[in-house]
This record gives sequence, C-alpha cells and structure tokens, in this order.
Amino acid sequence: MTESTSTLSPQIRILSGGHPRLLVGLGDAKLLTLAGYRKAGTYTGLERAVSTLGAEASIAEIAAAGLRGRGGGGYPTADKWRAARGAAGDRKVVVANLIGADPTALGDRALAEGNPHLILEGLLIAAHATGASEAIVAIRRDWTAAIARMRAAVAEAEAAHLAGYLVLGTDFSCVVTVFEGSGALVAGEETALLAALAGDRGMPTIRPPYPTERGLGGNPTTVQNGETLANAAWILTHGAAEFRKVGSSASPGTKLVSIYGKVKRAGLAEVALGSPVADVVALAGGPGKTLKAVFVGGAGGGALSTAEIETPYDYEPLHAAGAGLGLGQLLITDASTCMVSSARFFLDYSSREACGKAVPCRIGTKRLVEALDRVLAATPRPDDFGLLRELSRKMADTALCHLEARAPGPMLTTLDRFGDEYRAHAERGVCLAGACRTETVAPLLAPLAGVGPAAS
Amino acid sequence: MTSELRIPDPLELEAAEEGRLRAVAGLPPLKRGGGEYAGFESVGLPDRPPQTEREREVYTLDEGEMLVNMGPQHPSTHGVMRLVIKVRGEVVIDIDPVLGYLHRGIEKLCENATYTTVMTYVDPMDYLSAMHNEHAPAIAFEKLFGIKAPPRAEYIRALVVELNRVFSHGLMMGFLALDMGGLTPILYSFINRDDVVDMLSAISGQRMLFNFFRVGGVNFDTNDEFMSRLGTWRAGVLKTIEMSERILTDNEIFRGRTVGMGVLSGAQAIALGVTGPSLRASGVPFDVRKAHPYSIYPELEFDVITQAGGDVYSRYLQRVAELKQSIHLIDQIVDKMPHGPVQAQVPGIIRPRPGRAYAAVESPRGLYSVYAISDGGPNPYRFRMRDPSFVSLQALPKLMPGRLIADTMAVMASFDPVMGGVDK
Amino acid sequence: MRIPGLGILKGMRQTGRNFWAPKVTRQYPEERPQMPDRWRGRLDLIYDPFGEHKCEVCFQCAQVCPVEAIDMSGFDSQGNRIRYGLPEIYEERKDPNAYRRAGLPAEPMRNVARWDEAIDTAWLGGVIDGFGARPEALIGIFSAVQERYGYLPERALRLISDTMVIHWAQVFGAAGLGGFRLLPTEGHLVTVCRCAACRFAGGDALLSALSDELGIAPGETSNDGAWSLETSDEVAAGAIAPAIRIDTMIYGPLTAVQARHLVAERRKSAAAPARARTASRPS
Amino acid sequence: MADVRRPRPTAEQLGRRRTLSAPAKAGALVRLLLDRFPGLASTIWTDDDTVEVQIDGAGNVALLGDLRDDPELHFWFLADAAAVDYGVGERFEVVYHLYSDLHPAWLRVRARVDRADPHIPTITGLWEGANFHEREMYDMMGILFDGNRDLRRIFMSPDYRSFPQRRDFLLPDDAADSQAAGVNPLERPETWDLTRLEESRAPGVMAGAGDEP
Amino acid sequence: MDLLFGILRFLLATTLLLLMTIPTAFVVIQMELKVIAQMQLRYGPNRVGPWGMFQSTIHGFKFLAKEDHIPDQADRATFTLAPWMVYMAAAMSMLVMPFAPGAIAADFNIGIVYFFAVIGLSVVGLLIAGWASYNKYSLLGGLRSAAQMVSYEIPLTLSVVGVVVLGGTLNFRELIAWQQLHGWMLIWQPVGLGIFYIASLAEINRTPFDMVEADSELVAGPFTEYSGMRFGFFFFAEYVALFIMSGVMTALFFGGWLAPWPFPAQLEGFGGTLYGLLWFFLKSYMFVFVAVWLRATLPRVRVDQLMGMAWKVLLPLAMLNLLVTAGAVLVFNL
Repeated sequence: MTESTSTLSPQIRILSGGHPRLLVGLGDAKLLTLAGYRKAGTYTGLERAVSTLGAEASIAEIAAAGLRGRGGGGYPTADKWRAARGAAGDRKVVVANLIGADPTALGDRALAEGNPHLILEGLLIAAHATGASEAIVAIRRDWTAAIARMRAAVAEAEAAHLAGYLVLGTDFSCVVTVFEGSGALVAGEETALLAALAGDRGMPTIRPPYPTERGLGGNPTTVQNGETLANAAWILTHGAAEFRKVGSSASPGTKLVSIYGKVKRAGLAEVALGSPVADVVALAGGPGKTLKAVFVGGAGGGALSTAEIETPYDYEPLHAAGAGLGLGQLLITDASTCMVSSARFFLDYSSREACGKAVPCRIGTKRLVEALDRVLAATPRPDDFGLLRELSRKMADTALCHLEARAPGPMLTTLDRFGDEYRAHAERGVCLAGACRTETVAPLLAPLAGVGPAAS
Repeated sequence: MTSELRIPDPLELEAAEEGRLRAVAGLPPLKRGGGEYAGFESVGLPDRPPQTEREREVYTLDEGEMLVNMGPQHPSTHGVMRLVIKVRGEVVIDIDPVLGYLHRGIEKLCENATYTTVMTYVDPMDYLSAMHNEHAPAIAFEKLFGIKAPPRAEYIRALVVELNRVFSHGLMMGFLALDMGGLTPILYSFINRDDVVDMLSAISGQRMLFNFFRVGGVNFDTNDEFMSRLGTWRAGVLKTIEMSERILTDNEIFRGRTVGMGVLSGAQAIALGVTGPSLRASGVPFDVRKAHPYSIYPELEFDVITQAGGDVYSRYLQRVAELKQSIHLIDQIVDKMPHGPVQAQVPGIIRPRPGRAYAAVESPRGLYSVYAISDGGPNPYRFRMRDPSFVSLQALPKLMPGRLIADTMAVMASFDPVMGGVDK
Repeated sequence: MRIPGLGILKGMRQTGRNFWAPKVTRQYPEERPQMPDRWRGRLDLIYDPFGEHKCEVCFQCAQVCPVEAIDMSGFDSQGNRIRYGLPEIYEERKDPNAYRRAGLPAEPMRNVARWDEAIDTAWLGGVIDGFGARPEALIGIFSAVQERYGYLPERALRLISDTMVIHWAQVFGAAGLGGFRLLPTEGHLVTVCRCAACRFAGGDALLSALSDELGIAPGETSNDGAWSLETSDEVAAGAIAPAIRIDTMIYGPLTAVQARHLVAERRKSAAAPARARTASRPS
Repeated sequence: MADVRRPRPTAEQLGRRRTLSAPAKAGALVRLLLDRFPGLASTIWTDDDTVEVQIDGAGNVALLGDLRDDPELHFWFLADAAAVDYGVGERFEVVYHLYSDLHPAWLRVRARVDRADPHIPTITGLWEGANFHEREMYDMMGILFDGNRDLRRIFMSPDYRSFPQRRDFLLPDDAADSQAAGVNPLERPETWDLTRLEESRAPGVMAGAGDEP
Repeated sequence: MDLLFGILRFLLATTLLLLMTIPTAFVVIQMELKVIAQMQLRYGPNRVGPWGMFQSTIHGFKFLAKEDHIPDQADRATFTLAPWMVYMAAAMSMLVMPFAPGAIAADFNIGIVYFFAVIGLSVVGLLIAGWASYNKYSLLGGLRSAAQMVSYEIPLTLSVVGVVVLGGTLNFRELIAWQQLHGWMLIWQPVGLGIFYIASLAEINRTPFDMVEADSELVAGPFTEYSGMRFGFFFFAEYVALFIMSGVMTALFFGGWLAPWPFPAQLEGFGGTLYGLLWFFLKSYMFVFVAVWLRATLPRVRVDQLMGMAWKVLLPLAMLNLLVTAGAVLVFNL
C-alpha cells in the first residue's frame, strides 16, 4: 500500500512495510461510512460474538489469540474481561481509551480518524463480553476530526442496530457515547481517565480496587486502549489462529509504531511483535546519520544503544532492557543528539504532565530535572548522580501509577549506557555530542546559566 | 419554703405609705392612671411618636415616676441589651426590653449559605451552648436530606451536648451570684468551664465556636486526649460544683433574695413560651429530650426533674439538679458508646429534595428549634431558628412590676438569657 | 428551721479553705497552654528542604474541605496561573472590585477579562444541557468554552460548577490538567509544538527563532497586544515535525528560517482577522 | 471517591430514604384531625414526626384555639411561630408549631397570608408569648398582625425602612445572589448604590411601614 | 509657749495622719486584691514588684494619670467638692484614733463622740456626689447611701453607748485603760460587738451592704460619673474608712493597743509605743481581713432587707443591750 494521507490528518503518514492488519486501507474514505465498512467485510466479528459465540466463548477466543493490552501494560485482555464479567454490579461500563496520552503516539489517532467503525466494533464486542450496558469513547479533545467521525460512526451504527438497544435483534443492548477527554500524559492511566470522566481532576487512584471491580460511578468498568479494541475486533473477525500467525508466542499480533526523530521518513507503521528493533528502525528509512540510540516507549520507556539494536520489539525483552513498549513511540537519535539533554527533556515532560497527586512523582521529577540542570550547567553537587539513582528508585517503589514508576526510565537507561556524556557534562561542561551549543534547554524554563560558554 | 421569708410587695406598701403621708400633710391624694407621654428624650433618644399602644404605655409617666435606661452598656445585662425601666423611687413599675444590639441576621446568612456552611453561622448564636445550636440544624438537615447519622456519631453528639449543658448551667450559677454581688462563684464555674472547653477543643479543635457537627455525623471521632481529659474532669467536676453550691445554696442572704422572688406559675410560663429549666422550675415537666426524643435519649435513663416553687431559687436549684443529671447522662453515654464510623457518606454539595423539616433540641435555656425549608437548591430556602432565651425574655416585664431595681438583674439572670441568641 | 448565719459560715468555711488551696491560674507567658492536636486556630503551608512551598495548588485540600473554607491562588503543576475564591483573598486584594467594594477609587486592570468578562450564560447553559449535565462531558464543555472565549473564564467555571453540581475545586482541578488556558491571550496566538517528535526534529530552534522574531518569550504577549507566543503538545506533529500553529492553522515541517519568514509575512499583512473572543469581550 | 460527587447520589450513598407516608405513631392524630376538622382533610401532610395542616390566615385564631382547648387534641404549647416568604407574586406563610403531650408528633399549622396585603390576626390572645415572634415576623417580613398591641420593630432600629428577610430584599453584598447567576457579585458596582433597595421594596409594603403599623 | 507647742504638735500630727492615709489605703487595697484572689483560687496581682505588692500603688498613680472628666450638665462646684468631703471625713476621723500610748493625734475627752460625728459626714459627700453627677444611677445611689447610713448610725451609736456606760468615759485612752483593768470589752459587750461590726460594715458600704455602689444594679452608684483622681479619692476613702472602723473596733472591744495574754500587756517608754502600734495594727488588720473574707463570700443584700435589718433587728437588739448594760451598772454599781 502507498503512503496515502487522504482522510487522515497531515501529522499521520502511514509507512509501507511491516505487517499491516489494522492499517489495511486506512485513510481510504470508504472506510468512514458504514456501507463501505461492511463492504470491507467487517462487523462480522460483532455478529459472530453476539449471535453465535456468546460472551464466554468470545472471551475464550480472545484468550486463545493471546491478545495483550496495547496501552503499554501488556495485561492479557481476556483476563481483564473475565474479571469485569465476574464482578458484581448491575451496571457495567466499557471505556475506549483514545486519550492519546503521548501526542507523539499516533496509532490510536490514526485508527480513530481512519477507521472508527473498527474501534466501535471492538468496543461493542468488549461490552458484550463483559456484559456491559454502557460504553464510553473518550477521545483526546484536540483530535477534532476523530471525534466527529467517531460520533458519525456511532450514529450510523445505532441506526443500523449495530449499537444501542437490542443489537442485531438480540437482547444485548449497549449505549455508546463519545466524550472529549483532556489530553494529559496521566490520562493514559485508566484510573485517572475514570476520575476525569467522573468530573474530577484527572488523577489516578490507588489500585485495588481495580476499575474492573469498582470504576466509573462505583460500577465495574473495563478500560481498553483503542488499538486493543481494534485487535479484538480483528480477532473475532478472522479468528484466533489467524491472529497468532504473526508475532511472538508470548505476545502474538502486531503493534502500531510511530517512528520519529532523526529519520528520513517519520510516520506510523504496523510491525509484528517480536521483530528486532533494527527492522522497525529500517521501516523509517533508518537514521540520517549514524544511529546513536533508540528511545523506545517515549517518556515512560528507555534508550537502547546500538549494541542492543537487535532486541526483539516485545514487552518482556524491552522491559528487561530497561525500556518499555509504551504506546509504540520510537525515537531515533543520531550522533548529534546529547543524551543528557534528551533525558532532561523527557523528565521535564513528565514533571510538566504530572497530575500532582503523588508526592514522589510531583516533587521527585522536579528534583531530577533540577539535578540534570546542574549537570548540564557543569555545577553539579557532589552527590547528584547518587541523588538521581536514589530518587528514581524511591519513585519506582512508591509509585501510584505506572507512568510515575517509569518516568525516570530514559534518564536511567542513558545514565547506564552513556555515562561518559553525563560525566563530561558534569565535570568539564563539555557536550560530547556537541549539540548543547545550539540547544536551549526546554522552553518555559529559565535558560541555564553557563550552558553556551561551557561547551566551548 | 416559698412562704417563709415571703416579702410583701413594696409597691402597695409604698403607695399606701405615700397616701398616708399626703393625707397627714393635707395634700390631695396622688392621681394614678393619668400621667402624660414623656417621649424618648427621657431615655436619651431623639423623640418620635410612639409606634404602639404598648410603647405609649411604657413611656407615659405618672407623678413620681421616671425612666431608667439599663444598658446597653450596663455591667450585668448578659451581653448588650437595653431595659427601659419605669421606676418610682427604686420600685419597678414597668419594663420594656429593647433588643437588636447584637443582631447579625444569622437567619438571612444561613439562607445564603450552603447546608454545610450553616453550621459555622449558627455557632455564635447562643455562644454558651454552641453544640446545641449545631445539633438542631444537623437533625433538621438530616431529615430534609433523608440520611441518618451513624450510631457512634449520635453518641458523640449526645456526649458533647451534655458536656456543653454542664458548663452552661455552671456558668448560670455563677452569673446569678454575680448579679447579686457575689464575686466568687463565677470564678469557680469558670474553672469547670475551662476544663470542658479544653476537652471540647481536644475533640473539635476549637474552644468556643466548635463547628463540630456535620450533616450526617460529626467532624471527628473521639481521641485519647479527649477521653483522658474527660476522665480527669469527671473525677473532679462534682467537687467544683460543690464549691459554688456551698457558697450559695444555704446562704441566708442568697435565699433571702431569691426565695419567693419572681414567681412564675406554670400556666403563666406556658402562656409566655418559657421553656427549659425555667419552665420545669415552675412544675411543668416538659423536656424535649423526653417529649420528642431526638438523638439517643430514648436509650438513656433519666427523669424530668421539676421544682415546685417557680421562683428564682427554684430555677437555681433546677439548674443545679440538671447539671448533676447531665453528668450522670455523660456516664451512661460513655458506657454505652458503640464503635463504628462517625460520618455518613454525604456528597460535597448537599441538595436535599424540596421539603420541610422541623427539629427541636433541649438546650440549656430551653427549646431550641430549627425550621428548614429546601427548594432543592444548594442552600436552604428558609432557615428559622427559635431561640429559647429570646422567648423567655418576655417573662421579665410580667414578673418585675412591684419589685426593686436590684431584683431585675437577679430575675433576668435566673432565666439565663444569652444575648447572642436573643438577637440572632 | 435552720439557725440563721449557718449558711453564711458554711460559705466562709469554703472560701477560707480555698484561701490555702492550690491555685488554678495559668501564668500565661511563662506557662504556654497545651494546644490540642486538632487545634484549628492556625494554618500554615510547609516548605520542603529546598525552601519551596510543598503546596502544588492541586486543590485536593479544597476538595475535601466541608465548608469550602480554602481559597487558592498560585501556579499549578502545569504552570497555569490558577485561583479560586473571593477576589479579595491574597494578592487579589488589589483587585479593583475589592477596591470598589471598599468604596475606594479603582483603576482598570490590565487584563480585564480575567474578572470582568461577561459570560453568555444562556449559551453555556445550552451547552451543558446539550451534554445532559453529565460529568463525563466536563472536558467537552471546557473545550467548547475555550473554543468560544479562547480560554476558560472564571465565571464560566463557576457557572459550570453550580449547574452541574460539581464542587468547583474539582472543576478547577480538572481545568488545570489537559492544557486549558485559564488566562486570556491577546492577539494572534503562535503555538510552537513541544512534543518529542518536533523537539528532536529541531523544534527548539523554531522556538528561539520565533521568540527572537516577535521579541517575546514563550507565555508572553507583545507590547502592542497583537501577538502571543506559547508552547504546547497539542499540535502533535508526527510526520510534519517540527511544526507551529498560528491561531488555528498548523504549518510544518518548517526550518527556523521558514518559520521566521512565515510570521514576518503574517505580521506585515495588517488585515489580520480578529478572533471570535476579542469581539465578544467588553471594551 | 469520584462517584460521591455525582449529581444524583445513589440510594446507598444517601443512606435511608424517608417515607412520606404517615407513620403509625402519628396516625391517631391524623385520624383525630380528620374527624374534628374535615375541612382540612385535603391539606394534611405528615412525615415521621410532624403532622401538618394548611389553613387560610384569617382562620388561625379559631383553629389554634380549638387545637389548644379540645381535651383530646390538647396542643397546649406553642413551640414556634415563623414566617416564610414564597417570593414576589406568591404568598407569605405564618407557620405555627404546636406540641401536645397526648400526641407524639409536632403539629405544624401553615397559615397563608396574602403577600400584597399582609394581614393576619394575632394569636397573642391564645399564647401571650407569641408577641415576640410576631414582632420578629413583622420586623423581618413585614407581616401585620391585627390586634397585637405591641407590633413594632424588635431587631432593626425603629426608623429602618425595609424588611430584610423578604426574598426580594437585595443585599448590597455578594451573599444575596447565588453563584448560579454566573457572576461574582462582588464585581457588580451597581449593587452599591442603595437606591436599589428602595426600588426593590415589595408592592405590599407601604413606605415607612416601620412607623405606623 | 505651751500653746505654740500644742499648735506645732497638732500640725505635725495632722500632716502625719494625712500622709498616713495613702499608704494605709494602699495596704488595704492590696489586701483586698490579694486575699480575694487567693480565695477565688487565683494568684491575684503578682507582676508589679515582689509578689505584686505594688499593684495598689500602681492603681493610685493610674488614677493620677487618668483624664479628669466632668459631665456637661453636672453641677461643677458640688461635683468637685464631693470627693474631698468624703475623703476628709475619713481622714479627720483618724485624729482620735488611739494607735499606741503616746501616739494619739488629739486625745479629746469626747473622742468617741467626735469620731461618730465626723465619720457620719461622708454621707453628705456621697449625697452631694449623687446629686451633682446628673445621672439617675448616681442619684439613686446617693439616696440609698443617705438612707442606709442614717439608719445605721443609730444601732452603731447605740451599740457603743453600752461600752461608754460600762467604761464611764468618752475618751479612747481611758477606755483602753479600763479594759486593761477589767479585761477586754468583748467579754462584757458581746452583743454590742456583733451589732457594732454589722453596723460598721453597713456604715462604710462594705459587702454585703454595699448598696451605694452596687455595680450590678446601679452601675457604680454615686461614683458613676467620676474619673481620675476624684474617683481615686472616693476609692481611697472607702478603704481608709474600712481600716478606721477596724481600728475603732479594736479600741472599743479588743483592748486597743493592749497585747493579749500571755504577753505583757504594755511596755513603758518609746518601746511601749512601738509595742502598742504592733498589737494595734495586728488586731485592726485582722478585722480588715475578716471584712475582705466576707466580701469574697457573700452576695449583696437588697436595699429593703438592709433597712428592715437596721430597724427591725439591730435597733431593738441595741436598745435591749443598752438596757441590760445600764441595769447591770445600776445594780452592781460598777
């Protein structure tokens, strides 16, 4: 398929290659209408689930496919649905998380803009499987196109009795509503999303109780990433065996990866889980200059050095390497990128996006940024590197949400792999990448004293 | 008891004596009932026509009569109030209480406050029984909102309320003595009061205006500090009360001034709306805790104490007896107190259904009631408070004619009014 | 029949005994009273060892305060200048309304809209009803308001809180997250994307170039009030990074030179379409 | 929890809902009232410790007298007498709360008063102590009690010209209009010229009513 | 020559007495503050000076420092005159006070008559003050004081007449000498003592008979409108009078400067004077203490009860007492 951005926002460029499943025909205007979508042969998954299989069997199907949450946690979807189905409560809710916690992760946005019916179908399947009578689609509020198309899709589906009351003539009813959600990093956390939906400040709460037991309005709630739902729909359409054809045994299937940074063609690609990171990088035409490091998983992930470039792109291996799948962000940096300021950028992003509920996150990220600033300014305190590791450990221990636990990830990984840059900055005030000469460290903060001259 | 030391009414004596003297001197007898309208300069106010017959009656002076302004800056008016006293010599002919010097429009404030905020506004009404002030609205709002406070919360409420009653009655003993020139009992009462308010501040965090009650419970559970203070206080409280009692109860001068003074018959008290200890001192066994059991009082064992006399002395004895009764009630409450939560789950902004609720509690001064109307909004549509001392004050003009100025204060103190409540 | 004088003697015995009894007076300046743990007499904000307020203006205390006694004013974790409470609290004492209230002559404030922007209550009520006053729709309502006014006026938030029966400490807290503006911006708004993609594609160069071109730092407004500069993640330019947004149009990918040129062009063309909210603001 | 602040709290959060049906203990009283005063049958309402009847203001003395003197009703104690303003164009209500030791329920008598011409007979003949209540009602609401010898201001000063607790009484302060109006009243300079008070006086209140009742 | 010496001695004695009244007042006030505080479980003044013993002194200087306010419609002449009259009445009555042998300012042979004549003058001052203040409370207070003092003069004097009949003299010194021979007068005149003490309390407006300035009824009685040093004079006069009454009671019933058994009753020469002073002040301040004690304990009686007591109880008792005494004197011709 070719790079077509016909119906998608200009930000989204579909890269060729990989194993396109969800991306098939994406950006094609036909997919936006129900008719065109039916012509592509779908909603059969929903029909199958509702009419023939029934809830338990469809959950079993998902379990057989071994689908895992694409939101970065990698929690088996089938288990989550079972928990929600087993939970007591007359009113159950399913929420599709299209908040797009990290704006650079374009997968959800692409799906929501290019193929809303796919997400809707997956949502309805999840609702039917968990016995939910109410479904909520929470979309990042500045994805206006996605919101409009999703609303239109819901209207169409309800008109066609694919959603709403008495779906497909069965007694399964599910009312779908589309809401804007505030685009904040923390909103990727499901409890925070639920708090925001309850009209509260979007801040995560302590788990347990898990949302599947006590979520929105105290009712069992299943929160699923849009990509996960799309995969679920795909599974019930094509069958678990088909799904397992691609991907590793531990986590079959594909993942939408948005690749950016110092690359020839930044954009969105769909790769099989378990394929080496190198191949994924290759999809974007590789780095312009010599590859230096690959930041996997954005602010919550970590950096891979060129030595680890062969690591399989999968949950466990990346986690072992200190990185994470995240929402599929893949940042490629070349030799002209200063690792210290990059780490500082990610940490600053985390601290800016901190909801302010958990003290370790709120204060800790600030302190880490300050320590890094001191390092960059070549005026470190003697114990600054100790402080970095100590604080990171504490934050990981006392974390309220996974975002907080992983916030120091980029810093730690770079500190392990590129310690010499840190030392050079701290001791001699020299940037080995030679990048800090031109860069002002992150905006909205006071420019650091001595950064420019220190580099000479 | 009332028959002994019964003093004759000086008014008749004085009139008869005056008539005799005038006859001896060959003067025509004094004409009574005539007199001309004196106007308001006689009490230092800009003159204006009288508004009502009653006012004209008060400000019309016979021969040999004069108007005395007692208050608003008088040493012993229990706050800022003004009594316009019509006297002949020292004999009181008539009294007209002038209120409003402390009026803060609390009802209006509460009608513009949310249901949770009302608690802070009613506190300074009857500042000697702030807990009672909070109790009535709490009950009324819970009725409106259809929730119930947890049992432990009810017990804590009863506990703090009775503690409040104890120090309020203790202070009444002291103020009564002070208005008769006895300096010491008030200080003994304040020893007791200090212990109690320290205790209450240990549980509620404030010393005088507690803001302790919540809709659907209380603010805090008891803590060790409170319980330990309660224990030490309970050990010594009766002794402190004893000290004042020894000084007053048997004292001839005290009895001579209070026995048979300001006798209020039961029927009269009912007609005047006098409630609480003052009503029971007239022999009417009306106690809201029994008449309309509201908190946990059905579960407590106590009888309604009454006195026969209906005079100042009986009111004093009544207060003392109820004080000791409250201490026994506190013992029972502490014994029976269950475990559990102290606050029902209540939304942040309370919006009851439209409806009406009336709740009355027995405050140290009598029936303190709240009538709240909800229109479904976040603040009460109408919030009415009936303060006992406000109503009891009407008894003063009925009791005083024929007495002396000196007794005005004693009789007023025997009703134990608190101007903060009277003026709302 | 009691012997006269006996009661008096009884009382005198009591006072005479107390003459020797231990005294209960607290010698205040020497003996400090023991304040109970729950003492509510005094509030204070605590500092961290780095000498900063630990309060991050997250409104959680205000949310749990039963009598809405807590007023807040400060910068939240987003760097937003947020506050709520009566205007005469804290530095808003210098607010002209507080002056007016005190009967003093009041001069107009700089950004009037912060206090005096009139809200189309009917319209906002309609919006809220359109969402059925469901708390899930809070963000949607916010974005509708920001769509119309360019920021979230305090009165709009108050109205939302009252109509939807959400404690408005919560409303403020929710508005604090998710990149809403709580202060009005003036003139054309130039937004430089701050997302990772743009940043590593050289977004910072854009920012420095633009702030040099406009002569203002991010978050500021030029003196003539025609241009404001801000940074945000919302542009989210994946493929077209680095990108900027002027009012509503997104431009990218740009180099620093192109960006500077673009803005310069826009500045030259004097006939810049006024934004909706500037029209609706009382002059 | 986030769900506590939902607009319509669910039953378990609210705890016990009150039933508006007449409870057993007040049933006897309700029957007795229906027997004595069949005219009031339509207006009897009761909750768990109050029985309420509504009458026309003119009939208050007769009804309260009967209630007090009837040996079976025997409502001998006037607990409270308050006035309620239901807004411009609506009505006033004078609400009496009575107590009887024969019946375990408060009896609430709501007497309607025409707001345009607020007159109602006094009950000081029945309970002398109602005098202060009526004075307060006159002071705060401007209700005129015919036959009360002492109807004058009690809290406000005698030369005060308005009736503060009426609903249309405009405070020159933020407390008066709720925030639901969408404005922060502190920012409204016009609330400061007190002429608004004069305009806002209700039609029923003649100027200087504070002077000649 | 002799006359000149007498004049000098008189001037010296009067100045000494006048100077003495102020510290006396300070001491008595201090006693009142401190003793009542102790009985009320307070510490009382304990900041000014060691054990706060200069508190009353500070009060005195405070009066000096305060504004001297005279109401517009007050009668200035009488208003300013009244405090002096009250104060001088107290000060002059000290002239015959028998402090110690050789320490009597004016040793009249009619000292007792002089004393009761002078001490009665204070009522005039109070009456004037009440009338001049143009204040209803002051007027009521003045009238009360007039009625009260006039009526209590009678039992007071009558109770002393018994003593005089028994002692056969109107001179304090001789009376004390008589007591040295026959034992103290309280043995012979117990009833007289009781009447005298009650009546004297009423005479000097002490609790429980402080009708005149009943602070909870009449705000401060005749003193309501007074401020600054004028009020200070009333204030001091009251306490000086308290001391004087105690002193006179000591002289009349408790043997004046005589020491009680087993001490030597009296010494010779200048040492004897000091010895006498010691015992006199000891006894007097004991009665001051008792008065303060009463004030700390008792509430105030009502004015009609006060009058009733004077006329219905004390007067007949005093009469009876006098009758019995006179009869005894006739029968046993002592």
